[in-house]
Amino acid sequence: MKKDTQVKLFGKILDNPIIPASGTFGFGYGFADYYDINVLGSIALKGTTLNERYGNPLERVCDCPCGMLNAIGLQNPGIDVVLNEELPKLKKVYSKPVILNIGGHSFDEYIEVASRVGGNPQILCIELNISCPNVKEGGMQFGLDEHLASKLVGEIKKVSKKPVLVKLSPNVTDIVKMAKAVENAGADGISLINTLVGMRIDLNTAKPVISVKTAGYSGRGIFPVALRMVYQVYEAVNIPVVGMGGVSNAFEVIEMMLAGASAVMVGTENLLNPFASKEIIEELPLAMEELNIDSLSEIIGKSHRV
Amino acid sequence: MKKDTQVKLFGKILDNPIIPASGTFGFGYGFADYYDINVLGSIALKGTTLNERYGNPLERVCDCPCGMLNAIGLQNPGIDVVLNEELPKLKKVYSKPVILNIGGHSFDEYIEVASRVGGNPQILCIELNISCPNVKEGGMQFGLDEHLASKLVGEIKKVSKKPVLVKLSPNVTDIVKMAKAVENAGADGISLINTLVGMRIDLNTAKPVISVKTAGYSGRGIFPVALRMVYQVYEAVNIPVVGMGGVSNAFEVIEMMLAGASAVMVGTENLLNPFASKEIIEELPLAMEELNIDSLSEIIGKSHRV
Amino acid sequence: MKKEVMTVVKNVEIADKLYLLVLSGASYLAPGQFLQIKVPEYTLRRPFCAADYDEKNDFLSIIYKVVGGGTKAMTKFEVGQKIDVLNCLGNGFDLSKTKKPLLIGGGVGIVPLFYLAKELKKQGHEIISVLGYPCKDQCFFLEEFSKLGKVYISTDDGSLGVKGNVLDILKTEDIEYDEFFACGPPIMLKALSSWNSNGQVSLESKMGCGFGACMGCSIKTTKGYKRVCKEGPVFKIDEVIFE
Amino acid sequence: MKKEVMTVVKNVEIADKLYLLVLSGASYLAPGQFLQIKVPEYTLRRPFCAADYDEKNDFLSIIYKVVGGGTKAMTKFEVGQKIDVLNCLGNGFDLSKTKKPLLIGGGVGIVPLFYLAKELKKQGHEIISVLGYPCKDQCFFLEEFSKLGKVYISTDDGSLGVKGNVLDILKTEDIEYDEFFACGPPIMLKALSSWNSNGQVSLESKMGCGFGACMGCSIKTTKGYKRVCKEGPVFKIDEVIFE
Ligand SMILES: Cc1cc2nc3c(=O)[nH]c(=O)nc-3n(C[C@H](O)[C@H](O)[C@H](O)COP(=O)(O)OP(=O)(O)OC[C@H]3O[C@@H](n4cnc5c(N)ncnc54)[C@H](O)[C@@H]3O)c2cc1C
Ligand SMILES: Cc1cc2nc3c(=O)[nH]c(=O)nc-3n(C[C@H](O)[C@H](O)[C@H](O)COP(=O)(O)OP(=O)(O)OC[C@H]3O[C@@H](n4cnc5c(N)ncnc54)[C@H](O)[C@@H]3O)c2cc1C
Ligand SMILES: Cc1cc2nc3c(=O)[nH]c(=O)nc-3n(C[C@H](O)[C@H](O)[C@H](O)COP(=O)(O)O)c2cc1C
Ligand SMILES: Cc1cc2nc3c(=O)[nH]c(=O)nc-3n(C[C@H](O)[C@H](O)[C@H](O)COP(=O)(O)O)c2cc1C
Ligand code: FES
Ligand code: FES
Repeated sequence: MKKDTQVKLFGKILDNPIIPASGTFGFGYGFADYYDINVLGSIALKGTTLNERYGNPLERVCDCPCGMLNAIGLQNPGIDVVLNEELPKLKKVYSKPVILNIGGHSFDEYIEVASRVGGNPQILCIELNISCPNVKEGGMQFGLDEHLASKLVGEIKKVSKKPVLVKLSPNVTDIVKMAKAVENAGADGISLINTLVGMRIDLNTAKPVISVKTAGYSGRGIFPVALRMVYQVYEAVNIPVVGMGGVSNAFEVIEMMLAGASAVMVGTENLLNPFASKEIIEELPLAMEELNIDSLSEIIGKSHRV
Repeated sequence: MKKDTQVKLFGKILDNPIIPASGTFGFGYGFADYYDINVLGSIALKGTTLNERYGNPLERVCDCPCGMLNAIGLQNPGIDVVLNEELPKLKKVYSKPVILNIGGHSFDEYIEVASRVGGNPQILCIELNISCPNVKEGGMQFGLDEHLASKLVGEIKKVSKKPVLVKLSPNVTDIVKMAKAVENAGADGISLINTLVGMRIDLNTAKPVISVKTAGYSGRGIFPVALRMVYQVYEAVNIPVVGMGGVSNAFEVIEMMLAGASAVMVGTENLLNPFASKEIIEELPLAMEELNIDSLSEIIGKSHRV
Repeated sequence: MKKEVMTVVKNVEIADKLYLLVLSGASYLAPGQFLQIKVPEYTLRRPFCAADYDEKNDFLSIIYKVVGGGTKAMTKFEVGQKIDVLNCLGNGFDLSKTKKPLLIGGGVGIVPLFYLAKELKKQGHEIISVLGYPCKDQCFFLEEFSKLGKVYISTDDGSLGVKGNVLDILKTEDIEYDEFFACGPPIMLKALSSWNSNGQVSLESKMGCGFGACMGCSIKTTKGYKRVCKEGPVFKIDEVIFE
Repeated sequence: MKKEVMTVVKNVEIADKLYLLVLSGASYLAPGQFLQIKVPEYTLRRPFCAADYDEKNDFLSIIYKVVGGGTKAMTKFEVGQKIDVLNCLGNGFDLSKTKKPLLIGGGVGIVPLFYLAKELKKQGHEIISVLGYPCKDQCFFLEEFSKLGKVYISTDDGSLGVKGNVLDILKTEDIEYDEFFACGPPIMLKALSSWNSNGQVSLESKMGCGFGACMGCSIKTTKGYKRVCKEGPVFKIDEVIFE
């Protein structure tokens, strides 16, 4: 039987729920050398700030048995270059609307970036990253304090012509409180989770491997935490939830959707296997067959209803 | 060269830093059927409450790619049985002092348990579990609120004849704040981390696998988070830190100690391999040799000094 | 409990989603005891009863049904592959008191009864088995059981034997026995328990360790809390408190 | 970038903690390009330069030094084992402009220079190499380099050749060349850069992906930020901003 993998996000139909996560897919077009990226439901672009940024000093990635650490620190060419150069390059090889992930260090920077986006039709929504643990002067602070977060979301909503997906940090005592705060402030959707704060120490030098010591932990090891948060947030809010964190195969995509995800982002797995997102999309109908699922959109949040 | 694996905890010398973590080693004597458990530095006993408890309904454990979920809910025979039956049974096969882990649902229960412990010489210290995510009526609440936590620690210190090791929950925004709060309230040491709150959903039924839905996530997948918290807490407090979370080999023990752990607990790994703690103890001198370490006690917190 | 490295001798599908796995290098374990198999990419071991044990070759057989990720991954075990196993777990059936045993099995629960039947036969007992399967295509060990003694069969859809379940047989046929030995889905065991209380049942429960350390598998009994993996998996049916 | 399954043909220790790994089933990659090897139990792939490539057999050789957990685990690779590899990564050396090349290598950095030397020789160039090793026992490829042309050697402890490093040779010997090709520890490359600016260097950096997606490996250059894995690992030495 034909399997229906379509889902809806902010009124737009995605061919499937698979979206490479921000920071693990560059600005997308690089992967077009490896496969036809038009199979992807959408793409979340690398976190973009007002001005060009190099990010943190090396080393800024590190291995963990069940994932990786990163402290890139938002390397990106700045919003104007992204809008005027990167998006057009991507348009040549990807015909669908994408998710523009924005980062910042201050209210003003976030607001300025969001307002420059304008009504660009190539953009499905902006994803407001208030959870980057790798930027000293702000970033995650917004994601740890519900008052700061809702104030920021409120300001962004005033200037944004696009739906605003707010990306939450898992490094909080009460994720539900954060989710409700940003919903009340006008968020159109919530994506989670960003990375957990982690660390590794080099046994030979006894120093932290990462230059800035702590870093964001992502990959398979965070899946159970991510799933729990998606479940809890879905139950608490009335806006769509985009789930991510450690997803590495089609069964985990389905598990995220049962917990409440309207779409699922795949991050670290793209770095380990450049074909991961494509392969997951190909596995989806087979997994649906095995589990007797005909339509993905119908299973969103099903675990709350059985 | 002879490798020195001794460490000191609360004035007592442990032959090595390896301590099976609470809840993963029962009351210890069961493992004496498999090997001579006297090789262990110490043993942390299963969380003990005032009265006998069955815990949560089944299912209360579940697999994850990088670890496991548990929601045992503190099954134990109650403090009196532990003191009068379990400890004597353990004494026959283990000659060293052990760590009595206590759980509770109210101030009164914790205090009553702690006071019944008395000056029992078989007990090295009590470990105050204020971080169990699996007990509805209290447990973790104490570990998420610094005021509750410090109030509880203060009360326990009044009645306890033994050093008090306070076991913190990682499910907080600011672990350093929690650590400082319990240190100021008189804690003699801090152990961390307890489990992260996680979840899995059964794809066949669409229901959460665990009866009480969310559960504690432990095992290799939590190591980077645990290491980060041990590092941060060591830097902030002046009492010993006992590290745990996902430790599965001697190199990870050393990494925990470089981050600041005076001793290292091994949890989930004992369940996957009943000989794990013993094997790690055997590997330790070899790993020290490989890394040019002569004495373990000298490397405690070394990553803060290089 | 013994930690053993076993070698895959055979791993074949014997009915839809039902596999026979034969492992060599296994120590003797008693009927009703179980093992915990480490499956690559999975963390917790998966528990399985011994379906048969061949002392001459140290061969241990299990029959497993594919129900999720772990058992699906087990179908990839290749002949010659080394498997990390905890063997000789749990208590096993108590064969010391019965004079006239009756075996009652449902679905995959039939697995441990075959090894039990062979052992009982060896001890000189007559073997009577009441076996319930979902349907004819899912029947396994039928011939083997028939060779050992009398067999009554039920299937859910009536495609073989009596249409219904093992209780339907027990209530209509007048089978003589002093103690029964049962294994099967919880609903069957619960029904059995209200039908007759002189028997032993082998229970299942998700397991964290399999050797008594984690309390992941505890059940309530009339004699307090007991661990399926340690005090069980075999219990006297009248002790078990079915929820 | 090509995702390939390669088979281990050889994995032997050639000096203390230094291993030669030969893999079959590899596509052609250019000198200076690298591969990313998936090591069991480790998440991120480990990057290694091609030390040699044999087109007839599709054999790819790498030389790796055991420095941590991943490389230690690689010593367990068995002949016949299948390895998951990303091949043909990075840019490789630009051989189009040199008329009289000079190869300068330090430690494991000598690895990619051997393959480069063979390729340059094929193109008709005379090969002159300046190689720095920690000590005599850690020397590898010496004979091979000697067969290709003139070799200058330094060792840190003076156990072979000049006592000191490659700079000590370069500053005393008067070697004629138009462009150098260097690989070695950062400190050597930095020293080289202040000595002479007409050359190419192959850099190292911890890698998240190896194919340009994560920005984990970016360095600062005079022409902006560049990814070691994508725009590199070979850069013009005068472009690199050494920290
Ligand atoms: C003492 C004892 C003895 C036993 N003896 C036997 C025996 O002899 N024979 C026997 O067959 N069983 C036996 N069992 C039961 C057996 O242990 C379980 O069936 C087995 O552990 C299930 O493992 P699993 O990973 O396949 O499924 P589970 O551990 O139940 O995991 C299922 C998980 O897989 C996921 N999932 C579902 N479908 C898929 C899919 N298609 N692909 C990927 N993931 C999926 C689900 O989300 C679910 O979380 C016994 C159990 C016990 C306790
Ligand atoms: C483009 C490029 C080309 C390269 N080419 C080569 C090459 O040709 N040859 C070559 O040798 N290298 C080469 N390298 C370097 C090589 O990639 C690294 O040496 C390798 O990735 C190190 O992996 P590792 O896991 O052993 O060590 P790391 O990734 O550095 O990990 C070390 C970790 O292991 C832990 N550790 C330390 N000691 C031990 C121990 N004894 N047991 C367990 N854990 C321990 C430490 O805590 C540390 O965190 C290249 C690198 C790049 C970027
Ligand atoms: C190398 C790397 C870079 C990342 N950069 C960003 C970023 O720029 N913006 C952002 O919102 N998230 C960023 N993330 C977080 C991911 O988008 C994702 O939330 C997280 O990695 C969890 O998903 P995963 O486990 O599938 O990787 C980054 C993650 C990685 C591994
Ligand atoms: C099955 C199980 C039961 C546990 N029970 C307790 C307990 O009773 N008291 C407690 O303080 N911690 C308990 N824990 C937490 C562990 O002691 C430890 O903090 C945690 O599992 C992290 O370490 P690990 O990753 O090495 O397992 C339990 C953990 C598991 C897996
Ligand atoms: S499974 Fe751990 S006690 Fe039974
Ligand atoms: S390693 Fe990922 S961009 Fe270079």
